[in-house]
Amino acid sequence: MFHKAIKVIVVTEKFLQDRVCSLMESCGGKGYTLVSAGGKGLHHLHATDDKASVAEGLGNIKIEVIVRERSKAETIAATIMKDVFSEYPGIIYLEHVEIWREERF
Amino acid sequence: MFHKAIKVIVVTEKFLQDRVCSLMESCGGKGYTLVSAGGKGLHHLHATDDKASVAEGLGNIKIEVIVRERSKAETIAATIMKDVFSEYPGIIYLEHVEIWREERF
Amino acid sequence: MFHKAIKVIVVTEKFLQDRVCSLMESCGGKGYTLVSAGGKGLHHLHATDDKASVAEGLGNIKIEVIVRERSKAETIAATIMKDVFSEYPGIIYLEHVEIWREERF
Amino acid sequence: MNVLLEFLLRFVAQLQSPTLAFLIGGALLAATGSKLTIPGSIYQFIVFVLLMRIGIEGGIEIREANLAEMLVPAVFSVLIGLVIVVLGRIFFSLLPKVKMEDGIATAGLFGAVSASTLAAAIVLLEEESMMFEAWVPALYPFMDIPALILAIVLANLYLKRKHAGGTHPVRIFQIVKDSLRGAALSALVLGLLLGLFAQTESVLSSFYDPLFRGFLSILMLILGMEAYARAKELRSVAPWFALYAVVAPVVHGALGFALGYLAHILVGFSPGGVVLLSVIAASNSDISGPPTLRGGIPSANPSAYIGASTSLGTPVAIAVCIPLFHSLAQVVFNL
Amino acid sequence: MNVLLEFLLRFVAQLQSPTLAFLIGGALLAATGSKLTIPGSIYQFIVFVLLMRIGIEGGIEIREANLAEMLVPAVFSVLIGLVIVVLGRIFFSLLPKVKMEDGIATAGLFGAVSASTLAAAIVLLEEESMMFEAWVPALYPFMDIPALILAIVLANLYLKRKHAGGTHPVRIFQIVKDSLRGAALSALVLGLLLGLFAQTESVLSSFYDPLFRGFLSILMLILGMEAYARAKELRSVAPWFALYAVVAPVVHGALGFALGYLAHILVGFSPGGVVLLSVIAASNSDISGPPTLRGGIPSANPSAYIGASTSLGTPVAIAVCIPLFHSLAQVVFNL
Amino acid sequence: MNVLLEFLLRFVAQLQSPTLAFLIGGALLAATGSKLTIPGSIYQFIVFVLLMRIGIEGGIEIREANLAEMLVPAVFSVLIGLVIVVLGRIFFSLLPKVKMEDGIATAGLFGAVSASTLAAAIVLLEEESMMFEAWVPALYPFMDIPALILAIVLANLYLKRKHAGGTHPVRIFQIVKDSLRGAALSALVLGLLLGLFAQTESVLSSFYDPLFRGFLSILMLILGMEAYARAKELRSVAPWFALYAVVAPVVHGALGFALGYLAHILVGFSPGGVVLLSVIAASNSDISGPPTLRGGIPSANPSAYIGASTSLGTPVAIAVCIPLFHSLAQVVFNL
Ligand SMILES: Nc1ncnc2c1ncn2[C@@H]1O[C@H](COP(=O)(O)O)[C@@H](O)[C@H]1O
Ligand SMILES: Nc1ncnc2c1ncn2[C@@H]1O[C@H](COP(=O)(O)O)[C@@H](O)[C@H]1O
Ligand SMILES: Nc1ncnc2c1ncn2[C@@H]1O[C@H](COP(=O)(O)O)[C@@H](O)[C@H]1O
Ligand code: NA
Ligand code: NA
Ligand code: NA
Repeated sequence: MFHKAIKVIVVTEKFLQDRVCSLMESCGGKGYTLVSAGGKGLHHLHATDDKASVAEGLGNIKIEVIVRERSKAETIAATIMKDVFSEYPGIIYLEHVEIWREERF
Repeated sequence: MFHKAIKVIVVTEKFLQDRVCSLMESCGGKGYTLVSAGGKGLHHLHATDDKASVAEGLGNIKIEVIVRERSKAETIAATIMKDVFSEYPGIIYLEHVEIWREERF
Repeated sequence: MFHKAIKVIVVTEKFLQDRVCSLMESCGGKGYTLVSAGGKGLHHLHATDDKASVAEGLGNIKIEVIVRERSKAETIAATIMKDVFSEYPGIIYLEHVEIWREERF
Repeated sequence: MNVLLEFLLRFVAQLQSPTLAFLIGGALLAATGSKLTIPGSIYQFIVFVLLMRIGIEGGIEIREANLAEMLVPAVFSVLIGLVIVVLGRIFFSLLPKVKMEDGIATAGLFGAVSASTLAAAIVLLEEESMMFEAWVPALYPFMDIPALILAIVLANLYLKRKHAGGTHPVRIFQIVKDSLRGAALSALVLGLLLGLFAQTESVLSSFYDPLFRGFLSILMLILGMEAYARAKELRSVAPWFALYAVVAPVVHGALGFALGYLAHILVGFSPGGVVLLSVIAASNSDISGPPTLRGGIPSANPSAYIGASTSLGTPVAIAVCIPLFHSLAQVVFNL
Repeated sequence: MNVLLEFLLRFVAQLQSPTLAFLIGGALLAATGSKLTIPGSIYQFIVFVLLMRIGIEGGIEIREANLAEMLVPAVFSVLIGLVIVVLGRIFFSLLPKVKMEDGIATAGLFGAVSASTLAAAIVLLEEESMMFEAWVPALYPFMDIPALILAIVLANLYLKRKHAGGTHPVRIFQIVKDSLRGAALSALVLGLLLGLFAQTESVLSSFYDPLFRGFLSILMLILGMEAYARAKELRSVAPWFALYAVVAPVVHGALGFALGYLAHILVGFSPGGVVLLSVIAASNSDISGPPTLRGGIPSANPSAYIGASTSLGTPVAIAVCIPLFHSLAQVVFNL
Repeated sequence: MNVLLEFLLRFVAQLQSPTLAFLIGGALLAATGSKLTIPGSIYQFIVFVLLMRIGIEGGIEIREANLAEMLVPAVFSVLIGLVIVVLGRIFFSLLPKVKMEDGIATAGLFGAVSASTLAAAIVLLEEESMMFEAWVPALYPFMDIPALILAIVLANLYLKRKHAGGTHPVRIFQIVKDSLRGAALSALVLGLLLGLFAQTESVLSSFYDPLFRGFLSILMLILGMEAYARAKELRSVAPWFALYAVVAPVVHGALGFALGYLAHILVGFSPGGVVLLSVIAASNSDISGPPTLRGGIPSANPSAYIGASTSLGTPVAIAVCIPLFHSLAQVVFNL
């Protein structure tokens, strides 16, 4: 059986990965998935790992956490927004998903 | 014109990639997209490819297949759930998408 | 506050990355996220970067752009469909997302 | 008869050469379903180092070379590249059930040049101490670029005739730029310039040179794996492509040998140079040719031309043509 | 007493050996939270080069070897692999609060062989010029594969008894194939074949050999980092796994030494061979064993067996067993 | 006049040095839109190997060094790091239309140290056989860490004054830890410890040393590509940053030279040491400084400080300052 759930997605610079992940966990996320990324936004152009980038931690990372309740998703997003994205570049958004084995999320 | 479709997403360990992909194809998926990932769940912490992991195949992989009918998506999910995730770690979920060129999915 | 938005996702071969990204920008996308990928579709099997692929640019890339208006998303999709996918392999699809800081998209 | 016998003996001996052994080893790994892989980033680095080594070495020696000598072989290289494409165009047009664009693209790829085959030939000549002019590797772009351009032009002329007016204009300058910007030619040209203008002797002898053979061995392993993996794709297209991929390298190499011999008579082109010219002609582009062709002939099916080149053309060029033209040169030039 | 003293002195000296120093260095990096990482692709390449070096070197020398001599040590290797798993099965069955599958899987991993520990031992013997038969590294699969198979068979028998009929049939041939297809054994076997049948002397001496020690040093660094990182996981399972991981390598190594010594008496197995056999026995599989076990015993908890092996077993095998059995051999064989 | 002439001659000669030639080659590649790239994982590995080589070499020789001699240069290094930041703070505060945080962050980066510039200088001194004390590379953190700390403190004091009370407390210990945990300093310190306490001579001479120049050449290529790519970003900020990036390395290097000369008089600091101290002062952090500053001064615009450093500061330090202070030393010390 599938159950409705919410995925919170963050795209930001790699050196912020640990900070974002621990915020996600402290707000009740039970797991997360990490994907190396590149991209362009208001700030730099970030190369993917295909291309060397001289400064450490400047590449992008995409972090996804799935939670069951929308309220938890919003808490996670609001916390990261306040603690990280008030100062650092990055985007955050939600997607509606349907999960199997809901007790794991 | 866009048409409604369903994306089934699996996140699991790399050594299960071939098994998951062939289940997807045998249940009628016409293609799939693979992305190297890391992450944390009930089990280990998986590093992204940025960091060496000694044992072969322990990294995560994200596998996505888009199909037109929800029933097919559910068959894929149920089959993988039964054949793979009854024993191995991993998550599976659905997303609603809108596709172009529906005949390819 | 979250606002509804649309994410346009393209999966295609790496040598088309620059072309797709500049089409996205010229149609009004304000940023995009790139992820190295592999996969299978009507054409070749594409390995992920885990495995060497002899010919340059044959690997897949996943390109995502989030925009606020559905009309813009459709323009982006239609333009890429016409200018790129009439000739080259690749898929394009939309997802509904909810964004924070809507002015950035 | 003597040549044939000598070639046969040499060919059996060559099966033991590391180059070929690693190529076969790679195919074996793929055939047995081994999980051993060489990561993409390592492959890119290996190609870079090999081409820098060839380029720097050439650049250093070109300093003292009489570049006027290069003229005739360079013109012949252009000629060979063009003739190969025309021959391929004719060959495929004679066949039933072949999509013409696929045929022209394949001919373009076989007219273009493979950096790895070139590297393997250089290693063999160095091992056997058969001298060649330092600038011979620089003939690469002279054959590669015209072949790719002509293939793209012919394909577009053909398509224009088919669906009147439906195609893009061919932007030749763009193709030249695309070719030179490809990873393989960029590295070769960069190496040539560095060898020519900078004091790169010490970094060449301390780094690029010692890694050359080892990296080549790994490249051969990768090519062997890929040859096996792409064989499936080749099976999905008309068998004529497989036939072409087996025969064309030998024919093209013979053409290269003939013109090289002519250059030998005309301007004293060295025996080693003749061998390298033959191998360059016999080889087919595996790294940077494919994306250029995909850009220029979008409607051609890459499974046809990449399959033909990677799964048969390159192995034939390395396993058959290198020893063939090397032993031919030994007989012809009485070495 | 003398042996003990000599061992202690040697052990202190070994702390300065690059192998061990890099292992400790890696653990220190991880412990201090350093952001220094060795990318996954570099790790794969390093493992490939190390095993090719071991394989090619072995293959070249096997050409002249009398392979009949290999028979007794090979049989003993199979025996050791099996005995280790049986011993582990008994050990864990005597303990309270241990999930039996976890115990059997751990015993399987400790019966299997670590390529990196083997490489470290080879470097030590080469440095100390202690000779060993060229084919000794080829004993690897003779111990590795039987241990993995037996562990998977035992676990499935156990599970079948527990939930009558609920398990999969054990496909032994599949396990053999899976093992041989793993990255580590593939590279070793490929190297052996290349060394045996191709002229790989020059690429060995120009490339694989010079990189051997340096790449081993980096591999040790990675193992050290991983040992520290996985210690957390090991803490999440019963402490018996930690105990086993510390004691088993020494016991297994002693078993290897005893049988090696017997082979010395029976068929003149060399002292260096005895040391390598002990180290192979003492080592536990870190690269390719884990995925094979996950395939064969899905219900076993990888944190138990990978944690035990990576965070304690491998460091003990490298830091304690290599110097221990080396100095033991010096005393026993009067070197 | 003589110095100037000698410098000019030397500078023209240096354009041919591989270091500089590869730097220019990288910029050319980027400028021509070449698709040749060096993958991120290769870059990380190269930086690791270079810093291990410098660290191990230093560590080995420090064993016999009189570390008391290090005291004065170490104190001077701290001083230089602090003075550079104060100078930069004053410079940018005098200018119109410069966001103060951006200026302070830039000054912090230029006070910090570049591992690649240091490596390039070491190669030059080794080639020219100009001796330096083995511990000179260990001065790196003495200048790097104080500069980063002071910049972060100054920026936060400034911000606190601006929006009363709105900023974070500055956690100095955290900054020190962050710096030491960065990939560059971690590798250097690890290498020093390994060189000091382990028997790393053979792995140094068989692996890290032979790869040193070659890897440096590739690192220069990467720096050249990045310099070109980031030039666009630099253009997006006030032109004062470009001015600073061109002039500051020379000024800082001169300061380093002056204090190095003083150390020469006071405690006999070697001419090679004086050159290295100047180059360390002239260099600006490219690998690990940026993330530390982003952590410490979040509101500063990275396009300003990373652009200034990568696209102008580093090329000036390598292309101008290394030959400048080397030839200055030759004149001043009558070599
Ligand atoms: N409109 C967008 N669509 C998709 N990804 C974006 C978009 N804007 C920004 N990003 C991603 O978020 C990262 C940080 O964005 P920014 O803070 O705007 O520099 C970029 O590097 C992109 O990977
Ligand atoms: N709540 C979650 N949100 C996002 N990804 C998850 C979540 N839980 C697990 N995952 C991913 O699924 C993988 C396997 O999960 P597990 O089976 O719980 O170890 C993890 O390594 C993560 O990449
Ligand atoms: N049904 C599908 N679901 C997910 N990804 C797909 C699907 N079909 C194609 N793709 C992706 O799109 C790429 C190009 O597809 P194609 O043009 O069909 O070769 C493939 O390599 C896959 O990565
Ligand atoms: Na050709
Ligand atoms: Na064992
Ligand atoms: Na500085």
